[in-house]
Amino acid sequence: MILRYTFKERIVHWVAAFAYVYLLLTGLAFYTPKLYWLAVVLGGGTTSREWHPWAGLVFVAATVLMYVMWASDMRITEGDRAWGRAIGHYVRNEDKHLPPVGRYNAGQKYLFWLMFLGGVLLLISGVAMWFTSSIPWSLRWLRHWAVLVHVSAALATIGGFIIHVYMGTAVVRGGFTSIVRGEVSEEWARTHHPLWKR
Amino acid sequence: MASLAATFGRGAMTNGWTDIANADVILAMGGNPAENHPVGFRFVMDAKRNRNAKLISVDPRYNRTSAVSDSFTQIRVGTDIAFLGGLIHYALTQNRYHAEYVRLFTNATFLVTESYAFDEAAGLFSGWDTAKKAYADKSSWSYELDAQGFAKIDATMEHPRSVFQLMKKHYARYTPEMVSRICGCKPEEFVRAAELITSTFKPDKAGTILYALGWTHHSSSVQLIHTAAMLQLLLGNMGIAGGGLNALRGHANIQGGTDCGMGYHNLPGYVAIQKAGHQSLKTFIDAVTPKPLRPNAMNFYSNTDRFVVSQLKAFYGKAATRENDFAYHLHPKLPESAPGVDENWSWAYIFDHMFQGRMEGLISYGMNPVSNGPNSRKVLSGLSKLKWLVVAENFEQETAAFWKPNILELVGKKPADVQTEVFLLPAANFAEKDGTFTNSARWIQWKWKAIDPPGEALADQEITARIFLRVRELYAAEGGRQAASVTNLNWWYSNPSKPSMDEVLKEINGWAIQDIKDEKDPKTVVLKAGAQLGKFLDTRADGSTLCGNWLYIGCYPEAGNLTQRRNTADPSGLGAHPNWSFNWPANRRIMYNRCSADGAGKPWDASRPVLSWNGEKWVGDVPDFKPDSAPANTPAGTHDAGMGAFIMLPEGVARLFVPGQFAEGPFSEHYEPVEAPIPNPLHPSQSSNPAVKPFTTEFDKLGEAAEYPIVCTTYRLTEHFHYWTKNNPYNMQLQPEFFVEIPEELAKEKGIANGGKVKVTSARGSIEGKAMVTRRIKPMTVGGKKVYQIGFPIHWGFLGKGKQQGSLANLVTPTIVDPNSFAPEYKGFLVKLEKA
Amino acid sequence: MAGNTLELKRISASAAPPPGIRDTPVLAKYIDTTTCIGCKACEVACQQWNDLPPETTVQIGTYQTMPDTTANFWNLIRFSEFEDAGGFHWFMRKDQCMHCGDPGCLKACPAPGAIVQYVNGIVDFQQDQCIGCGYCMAGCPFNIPKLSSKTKTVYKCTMCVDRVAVGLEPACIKACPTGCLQFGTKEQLLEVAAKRVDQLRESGFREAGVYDPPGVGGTSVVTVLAHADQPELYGLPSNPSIPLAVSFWKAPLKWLGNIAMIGGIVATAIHYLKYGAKHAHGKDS
Amino acid sequence: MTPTRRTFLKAATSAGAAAAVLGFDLAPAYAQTRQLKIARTTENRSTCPYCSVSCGVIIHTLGDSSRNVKPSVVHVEGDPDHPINRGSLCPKGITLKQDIVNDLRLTKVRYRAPGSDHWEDKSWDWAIDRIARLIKKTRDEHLVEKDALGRTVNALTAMGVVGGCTDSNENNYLLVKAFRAGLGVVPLEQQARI
Repeated sequence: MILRYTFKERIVHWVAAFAYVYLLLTGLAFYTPKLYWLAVVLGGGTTSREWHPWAGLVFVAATVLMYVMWASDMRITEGDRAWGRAIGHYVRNEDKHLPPVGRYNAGQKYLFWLMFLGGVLLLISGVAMWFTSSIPWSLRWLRHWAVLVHVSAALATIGGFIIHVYMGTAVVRGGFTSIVRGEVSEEWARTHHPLWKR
Repeated sequence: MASLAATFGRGAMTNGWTDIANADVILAMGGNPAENHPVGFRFVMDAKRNRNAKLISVDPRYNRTSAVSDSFTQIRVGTDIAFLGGLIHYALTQNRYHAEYVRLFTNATFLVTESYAFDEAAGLFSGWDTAKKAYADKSSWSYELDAQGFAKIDATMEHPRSVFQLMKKHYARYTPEMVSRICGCKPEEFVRAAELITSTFKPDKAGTILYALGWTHHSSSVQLIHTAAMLQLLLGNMGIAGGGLNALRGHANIQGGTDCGMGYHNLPGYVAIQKAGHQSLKTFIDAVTPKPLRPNAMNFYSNTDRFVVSQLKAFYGKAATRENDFAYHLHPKLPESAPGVDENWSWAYIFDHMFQGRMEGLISYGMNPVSNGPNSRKVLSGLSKLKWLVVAENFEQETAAFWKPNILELVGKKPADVQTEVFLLPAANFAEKDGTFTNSARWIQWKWKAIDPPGEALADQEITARIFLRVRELYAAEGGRQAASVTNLNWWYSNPSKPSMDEVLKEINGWAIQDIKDEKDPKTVVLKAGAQLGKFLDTRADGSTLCGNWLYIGCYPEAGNLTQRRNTADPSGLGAHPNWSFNWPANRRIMYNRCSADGAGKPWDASRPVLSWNGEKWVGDVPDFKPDSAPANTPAGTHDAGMGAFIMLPEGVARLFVPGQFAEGPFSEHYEPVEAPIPNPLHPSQSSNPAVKPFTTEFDKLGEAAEYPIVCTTYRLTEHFHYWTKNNPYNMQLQPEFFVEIPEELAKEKGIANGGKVKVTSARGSIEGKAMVTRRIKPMTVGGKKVYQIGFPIHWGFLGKGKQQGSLANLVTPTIVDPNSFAPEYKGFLVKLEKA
Repeated sequence: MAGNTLELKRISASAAPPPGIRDTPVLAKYIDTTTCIGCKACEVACQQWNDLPPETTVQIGTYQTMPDTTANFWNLIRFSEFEDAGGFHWFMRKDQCMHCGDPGCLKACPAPGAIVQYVNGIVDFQQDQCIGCGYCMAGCPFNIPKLSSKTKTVYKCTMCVDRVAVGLEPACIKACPTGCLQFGTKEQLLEVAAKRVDQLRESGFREAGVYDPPGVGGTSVVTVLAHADQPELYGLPSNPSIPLAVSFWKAPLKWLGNIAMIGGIVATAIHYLKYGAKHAHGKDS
Repeated sequence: MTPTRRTFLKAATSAGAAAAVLGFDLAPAYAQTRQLKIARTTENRSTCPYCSVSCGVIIHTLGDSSRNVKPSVVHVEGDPDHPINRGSLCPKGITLKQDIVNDLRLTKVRYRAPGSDHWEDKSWDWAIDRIARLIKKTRDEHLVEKDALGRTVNALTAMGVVGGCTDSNENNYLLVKAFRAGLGVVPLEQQARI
């Protein structure tokens, strides 16, 4: 067995994950009235609204830690670009036609950067929305843009999130265990990340 | 009010709030009605909206009234007589006066004595005694009389000594250029305003003037208001719907208080107080009953004896008998301090006497002299010399708390230095007691008690009664000086220590003590014993009637308490509401309403008829006239148009020329405020009002323009009422702090920023506050000199909610008073301004 | 008084179709800035009726009570000094919720029922449903909704809906001493306004007009301005509309997002059905 | 008491929440308006005590004055019948409730002894007695029986009475009657001049 994620990495990931899910559920409640019941289930609209920004801070904090831990691994290389061009194979599970990847494949890297940048945008716009009252009327465009940016960034991360969860649980068998237990089999590593631990 | 009474016969707003809506032109000058009477101002806006009326604002500041006006002219503080004199000159020279009206209803046709003169260079009328520096002899200020003692007239008004010609000559100096030199407005601005204002000289146009404390708070206030009255008479605006000279009073019942005798100089109902020279009832009545000056004058005050005797009956009841001159001896008389010089106990004089140590005690009901001023430090110093002070109030205020260290330090004293015993009595407020208020429009309205006063607070009448009854007990038990006045007072109320307001109002209105007989037919009883009086002439001079205040007769007749009437009907459509409450005199809504119709009794303006002659009697409003006196058939244009329209005056007509009632002359003249930035451009040798006698204590210093170059004025804000609403959080929120309004140019000169701190200093004291830098006050050039004006509102002090920083506006105002009304010159004085 | 039926027309964040079908006239406030004296009776009438606590203010060199409305102060007279060739002017305008025909606040609000619009045009906040998110503050083109730091919910003028429901006019309107404020159906008040505008034009204010901006579906506040060509002089936006960001979010973006999210989930499902999982080369995975 | 709007709404909201969990829409508590606060008040007609326009006001008190109930003022509003104000009021009139119900209102007689730097609470009986004694002393010592020219005037100028601009005509009249006609006080003044 090979250690793929340290304990610290796993903790940070799951903090981010739970925060994100909470943010997603409450965010969706505010996004559409059809899902407002989510907020009610999670303790009521006011509670959800009050906790949402705090959860956001937790998420951002975790994201920052992830950045610290993983940024160097996430650098996009020429190989990643080639991998990206051949992504069709990956989708069709024809992985052998793909260029070999290291610890993270390009998809994972792009996801990381999507979540990271999304997190930054969500943070900035979120803070603006949190303190709308303090934004002077002369800078009201900030209020407007904050709303738009927050929704757009959230939607983008949701896209990433769906793929991530799907890939991590349903498609890449062993991925879920790796982020829970931290370990993967050598075969797993060789198959999915042949250049990792070479 | 002194001015209106001398000009027209009664001292009150002539028309009424609701009537303002009938005007075509409204001049707001000497007042800022939008600010100070916002609800009354509704009718100005109605006139604008509904009849396209024009609102003209003339003021030292572009104020809230100016903001909705059609024309604004900025003038220098205290130059209103020049402006109005200019209007008179303009009206006379441009033929924009209502000639027939003037002939019929004013003394323009009267001839003046040959000895009358006005020295234009000296700025003085005949009769001036240079040595005494006073008008020692006012005999030249009178009419030329015929053998019967009636004034001679010239119906053509062409006689060189006719009032009309003298007036024309007197005001000939008030050209637009002179107005500009004095007031600081441009000549063309003046002419534009003049054209609008005088446009109501046409019989079918109505113009009204709204003024308030901006006119009364000057050292020439009475003459100033008289000038406005002259203008309104020339334009034919008196007595008509939408016309009048409307004095907007400043407090809820200041009119009623005045009507009821709360002034040292008169009795309830405006009969002058008994003086030392009037040692018997007869000498008194003779002195206060005027003789008619024209055969057609009704001279209503010939009935004064009835009113005086009925009042003595009200005061002394059974102790007042025919044999003892109705207890005339029990009533005090005003002492003379020197032969011919009555003691003066008006407001500013009270505090001067107090300051001189001539007083021991003061009782104040809801008054706050330390804040009200003028000259707060002098007031404080005076109070500290009292032995005792009683204040009945809703809230703790500066006067009751004058001995507190932070207030007393204004005069450099400590609590231990002050031996005054102070009683602060908790009083009920308006909602906690019933009774009547008389508004500016003379409506006497009942208000109903809504709730009990808080804690141990008592209604004022109960405080009054309990103090009086206790004093009376002491006199009954121990005796004392002139005890008879105290013990014989007619305190007949069912509950003596808590007199019912209903009973007191009944007494004010009066009733028949015995059966009252018809004066022409002694067999007919017109009023049974015990019945309430219904009309003025129900009173008798023989002691058979009792009446506290003749002016209010009719408010509580046999039919009941008419002040409680709430019928909103307005049959004429002119806003008269004749069955809403009761309107003194005799429920007349528009005073001097005879003037609304021409010589033949036909309304000047058929669309706004107030009164008209139907062949038998006058119909419309309650006639201010003998109801069945036919207009004369003499052709219109001659003087003799039947009975004189101004029934309260011995002339029977209104006075353009005032024969001796005023201290400084029969016509008005522009005199500078006592503290003025320039010498009077008309006559520099007599710059300010010659009749003003400044006080001379160390607190009464006056400033010179060299040291104090800036003209300053004081005013109220609409967000506050006087010194009361500083106890209300909501009002304090609307206007939290004292501020000084400063022209932009002056602020730049002094390096003062908007919202920064400034200090204003006069010869009397200084005050600090926030700066409000504005373009609403502009610098002006007067007498060739650039002059800045600043101003500030009065509403803050030491006690109340929010930040009270001791900003008493009256720390800087002077104790200079008008020689007729004794009203202080709060509105124009000199200061210097510094960044603080 | 007509229009007192409190039937709902719009409910914030509600999927339900407009519940009100009754034919009720739209009510409105009429503000004639040319007869307003800035006395502030309306300011305190509002607070007094609604039992709002007083604000702590300071004098900063203006007659205006405070720079802006607050959660405790829903009605503010804005003062401005202005000088042009026509002379000096001191404008005063009563500022409060405009009760827009198409309210941006309601559109932006995510909490069902926190903002409602009655068929009579009154837009009302229901603090019990409000979650304090502040979206309405982004949605309003007039800077009206204000968050209370005490309750963390948003407040603004209710047009005294409690009074209107029993046939009384709003407290501010009733208080107005000069009659520059009136209350009635919008139709009537537009007529009154048109008359007043004619009168103003005749007396020299050639640019006089009515402020009833179409960008927000018209407002239930009909404002007469002497200089309607320059509403900014009175502190009014010249052509207000619901901020583009908000309308974009609430319509195209939302649909796009819905499609994307649902599409994403559906796509993963299809993907799994078609391609299934990726397995490691070894047997243990 | 009927359930207040707040309790009702609470109930409605929790019901709504429960319903929502079960997948229902949150329909119930929409648009509850505040209860009309003057629905059960007693109306008393009065006149505004400030300026001289004399706006009619209605003072709304709550509480039926039964044995244990002391009514309190809950609202003051313009009297729509009054021909002058027709229901309108200025910013001072509209806040009259705060003039009536105000924690700064005086509720007890306060006394400041000579030289003292603080107030003491006193009873009415004590105060009235003391004031009456002081008035009598001042009057007996300083009543001007004859003026400078030797004529009988019986005028009391060593004390003055000021006030009345917001007092009823009746109290003004009583002041003149008691103090001028009774005690001979000449300096009687009010706000009119100032």
